[in-house]
Amino acid sequence: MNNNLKEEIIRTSGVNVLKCMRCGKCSGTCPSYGEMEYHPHQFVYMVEKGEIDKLMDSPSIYKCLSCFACVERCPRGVEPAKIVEAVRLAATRRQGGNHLTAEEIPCIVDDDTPGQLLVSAFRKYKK
Amino acid sequence: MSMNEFKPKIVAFCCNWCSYAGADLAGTNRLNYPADVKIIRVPCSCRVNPLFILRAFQRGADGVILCGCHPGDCHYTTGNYYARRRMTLLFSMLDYLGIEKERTRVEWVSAAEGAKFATVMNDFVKTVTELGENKRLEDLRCKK
Amino acid sequence: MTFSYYPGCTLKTKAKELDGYARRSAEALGITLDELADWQCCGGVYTTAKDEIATKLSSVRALMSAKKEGNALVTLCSACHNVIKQTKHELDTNDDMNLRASNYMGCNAREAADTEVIHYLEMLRDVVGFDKIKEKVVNPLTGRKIAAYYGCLLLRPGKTMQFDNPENPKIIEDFIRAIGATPVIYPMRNECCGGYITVKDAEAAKKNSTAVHESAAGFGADCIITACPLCRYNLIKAESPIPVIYFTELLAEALGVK
Amino acid sequence: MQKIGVFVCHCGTNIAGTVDVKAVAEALGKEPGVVFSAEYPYMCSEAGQNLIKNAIKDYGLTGIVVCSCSPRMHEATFRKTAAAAGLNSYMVEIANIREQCSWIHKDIKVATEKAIVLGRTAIAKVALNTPLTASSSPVVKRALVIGGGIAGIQTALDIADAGYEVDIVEKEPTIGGKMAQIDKTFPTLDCAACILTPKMVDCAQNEKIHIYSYSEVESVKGFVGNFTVSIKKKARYVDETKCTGCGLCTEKCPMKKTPNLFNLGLDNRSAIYIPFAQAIPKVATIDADYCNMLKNGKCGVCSKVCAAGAIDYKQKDQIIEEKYGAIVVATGFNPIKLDGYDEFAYNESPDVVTSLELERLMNAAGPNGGTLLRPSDKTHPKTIVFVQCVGSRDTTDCGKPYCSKICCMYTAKHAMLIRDKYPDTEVYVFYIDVRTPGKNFDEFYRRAVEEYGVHYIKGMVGKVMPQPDGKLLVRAADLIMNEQVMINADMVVLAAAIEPDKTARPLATMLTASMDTNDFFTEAHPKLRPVESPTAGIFLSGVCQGPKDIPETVAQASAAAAKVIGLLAKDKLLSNPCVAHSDENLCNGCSSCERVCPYGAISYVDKEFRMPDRTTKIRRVASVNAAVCQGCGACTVACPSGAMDLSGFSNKQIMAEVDAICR
Repeated sequence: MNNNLKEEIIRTSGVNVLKCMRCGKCSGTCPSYGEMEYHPHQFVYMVEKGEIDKLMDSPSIYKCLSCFACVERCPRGVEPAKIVEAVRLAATRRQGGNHLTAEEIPCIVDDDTPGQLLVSAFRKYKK
Repeated sequence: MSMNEFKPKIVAFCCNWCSYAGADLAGTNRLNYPADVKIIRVPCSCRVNPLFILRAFQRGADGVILCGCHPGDCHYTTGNYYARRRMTLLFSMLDYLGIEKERTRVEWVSAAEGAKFATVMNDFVKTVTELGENKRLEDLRCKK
Repeated sequence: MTFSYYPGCTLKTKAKELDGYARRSAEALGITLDELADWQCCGGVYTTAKDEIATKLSSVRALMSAKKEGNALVTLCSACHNVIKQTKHELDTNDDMNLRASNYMGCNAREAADTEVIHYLEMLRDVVGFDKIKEKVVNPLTGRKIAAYYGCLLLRPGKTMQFDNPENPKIIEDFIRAIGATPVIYPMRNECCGGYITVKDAEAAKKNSTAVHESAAGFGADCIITACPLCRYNLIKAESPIPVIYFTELLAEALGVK
Repeated sequence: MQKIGVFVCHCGTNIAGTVDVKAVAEALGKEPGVVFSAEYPYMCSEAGQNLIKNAIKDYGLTGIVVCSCSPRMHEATFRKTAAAAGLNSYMVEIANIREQCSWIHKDIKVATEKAIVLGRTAIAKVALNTPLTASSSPVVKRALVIGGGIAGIQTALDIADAGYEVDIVEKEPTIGGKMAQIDKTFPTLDCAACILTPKMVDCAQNEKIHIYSYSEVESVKGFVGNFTVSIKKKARYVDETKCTGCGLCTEKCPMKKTPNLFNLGLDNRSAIYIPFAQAIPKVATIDADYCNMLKNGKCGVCSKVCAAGAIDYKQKDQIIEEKYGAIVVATGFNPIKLDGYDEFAYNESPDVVTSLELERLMNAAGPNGGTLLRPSDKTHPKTIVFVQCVGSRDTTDCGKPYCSKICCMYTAKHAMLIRDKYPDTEVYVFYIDVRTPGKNFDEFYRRAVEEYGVHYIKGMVGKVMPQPDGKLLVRAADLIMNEQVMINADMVVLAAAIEPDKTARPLATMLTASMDTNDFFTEAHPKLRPVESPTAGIFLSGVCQGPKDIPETVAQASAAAAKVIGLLAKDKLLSNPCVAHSDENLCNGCSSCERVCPYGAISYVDKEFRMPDRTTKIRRVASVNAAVCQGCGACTVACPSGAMDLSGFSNKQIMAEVDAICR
């Protein structure tokens, strides 16, 4: 239980995790579900429980596509994607927390790679 | 008197059918609002004579709020419409006399809106507290 | 009609055709697109965190210069549209964001939110009108079965984007009808292509994109259209059996300005 | 000089916990006019009331103030107490130091101070109270039931059984409501029609019951015991008194492509129709939107084939005015529109249906004659997925924040019936919680799982994706397995939330009955007066008050009937004596009061007045009809000369209250 981190996540995400009624619709709709160790509904619950460290150390935070399907379909207006974003930011803001470096780019880029892809990836994975 | 200690005197007129019941519901749900608000029960918001409000300010009230049923939901069909019209006139006259518009208010609170009642009262008390003491209409002869 | 126009970085490089066809079509439809002089990259994705201000400033600047021009701002790339529209919404609703953005910019940032942001498709629907487009079509794409691919950025979050029904949109379908083709409705049209994850996990992105083009092809589409360069890239990388092109290309073709 | 007694209640610790009741009693004892002051743990108890009675007698009290809970709770109690001790019951005032003091404040000092102010305000008021006597008005011995579903039917039957006349107003061409559309009922699985239609027939045959079908309430005037209601009989273009219900016209009508609303549009009917075989009244109705004769003046087939000559294309809406002593609201519910839930593909695929549509699809009188077939291709579905809570417990704009209460049980019923009739069909139910409180309810749900092998999965469906082969791919969460599941289904059934019927809101305005934010009617007390509206003479029956199943609806319907019977059994009602009265010496006859009175209670009379010089003069003055006046007080403020005043809430009394608060 890490209360400081919990408060930080709640503040930066602007999400009220207590509104969650545990229906699991976010996880029922998540396109990245299969890639994740912790799933959207667990993100919400684990933030409520203060288990932020586990989330920050999990690769799940890099699997969210920010597609907002969970936000759109949540019947309680919880916005799980914003939680994932806040946890990921907390992780990448740590020293050495970057998930993507400029050195990796040449191996990724091909002739058609849109600039948009690299810009967004850096914004998501690097601080 | 410093601002911190200032406790406004606030008179709330509540109609028996909606707003008084809404105030009761706020109590039943244990929703806090400042003790500065004292409620007078009237059968309908249209029972509130402008004279009552003038009297309150004369006797040193710092704010007066009138609560009735939502438009269209008046127990007596049209009473709240009368009240709304009368208060619009009265409040603009009071404003002219130097009683700030923020010291007077009309709100619609239904019997089911306990939470709204508490929110409205908290907000009103905050507004009036920020305005400070009302001296404009106070009749000093009424003071002991 | 004149609009300020925000092309975005990719439209200047890998997605020149998205931009070029859009400009030519607009001209044919009597719309002037006035490119903002000093636009900067939107950042590609909107950061939802409340304490991220700097990443949103380029959008604030774009909104501000459109306001100075006195025009509504037209966007074309789904990502730019999403970022700028969400930034506008944040300025409109979040005092803290306003204050901090104003401090960065040295002006009242809220004013930027006065600028109306419309996507090129919304411009076609609401300003030009699909009926009008139908009249201007010289080369109707009769018989073509086209799948509209919305992806996520245009539609969500629905309350902020106000673009269309996020679960059952019809704007691109109406567009397809206007240019004489037949729209193909398929359930994956508003699901994510995999987005930026392709950088770190190409397989995962491929899984998503494959589901999209399989669904479209399964319902008999002979082509997929999109407004997003990244969606197009991902779908093509996932070996879509049917072509994936920008919607502006079809528009230009139908208007005879390709 | 008044002699006032003050009684401070502890209400256990409800008041005494945050208010120093001893200090309050002591402080109020010093107020002018107060000759007795006491506190007691429960003032409403018999001992507490005796304390009041004795004090009234011992001290010769002329007025009492009870500092206790809300007057809405116990004002009537203490008025009776006073009357029992020989004090006029309107010489009682309540200071609300519970709901409006002890329950909202935490600080004892603050709450005590406020309680004292509230107490002295009541004292200031009671000092100016005058004894009032209630007048009485007669009761019209007839009741109106609005809505002819199972709730309205049961209420009407019970009222009629007690010997009173009762009218049912039903907006559809037949009574029966939603229950008539349901196939089987839980938890016993008996057929809905088999238990409902006999009751419908009872209604039709009961001499005391009159059914206004295809009718709506236009306006309501009056008050408890004496309502005047205008009922609009919509033109059905068929003379009800002549039509025999033979159905020949419906067979011969050429407009066969009219959506069958009774089957929720799942099949078609003719433009002239009888909703279903057991309809009451069994009379044909013409759907004016589809009838060629009414639209274009061409056709007239039904008129030609009708041996009874009942068809009347020129029929007009008709307004009927009736008087009633009591009104029961039984307007019922509808499933919500699912336009906000396109992730479930309801608008996209005909094989995604609501639970009510499934009832029709499974019903022997439904579109498939009782065989469950997919609407799209009429094949037998092998895999069916049920989605619970579609729009219920949903705080977004398109949903309802409440639990619709009936869905868990009817879904278990559907699942069980399908598994029973088609054992080769796999049934999945996605649930958030299974809520089955009720007699034999949980056992019923468990039977679905344990005996019928229904797959219950805890989790919500995220998306339903129609596939090119006509299947429906369902993506959902299984929260217990912690995995995302994909099910290739043939049909998806959505348990849509229920909401009050759209006619309820305008009706509530007409009745001046209050509603909550979800448009359910508010009851007079959530626990103790569940079938009465706060507006006297208006009673609530069925789902219009909140979601409920059939057994609960019937229980509430009978309870409402009992309340109505209790009212109609009285010959006279004591009316509220807190009514307006005019000081004739001050009245200048300007008519301001007459114009604002919503009840027409004020009239003008010419009256002879003796002038100071011993001459007489005839002046026009206002006169209030106390039986009609409801005591709103609008006239008191409108009166420019201050002649009009309201008993019980007089200008002086309210001024005194203002003074006491501001002191």
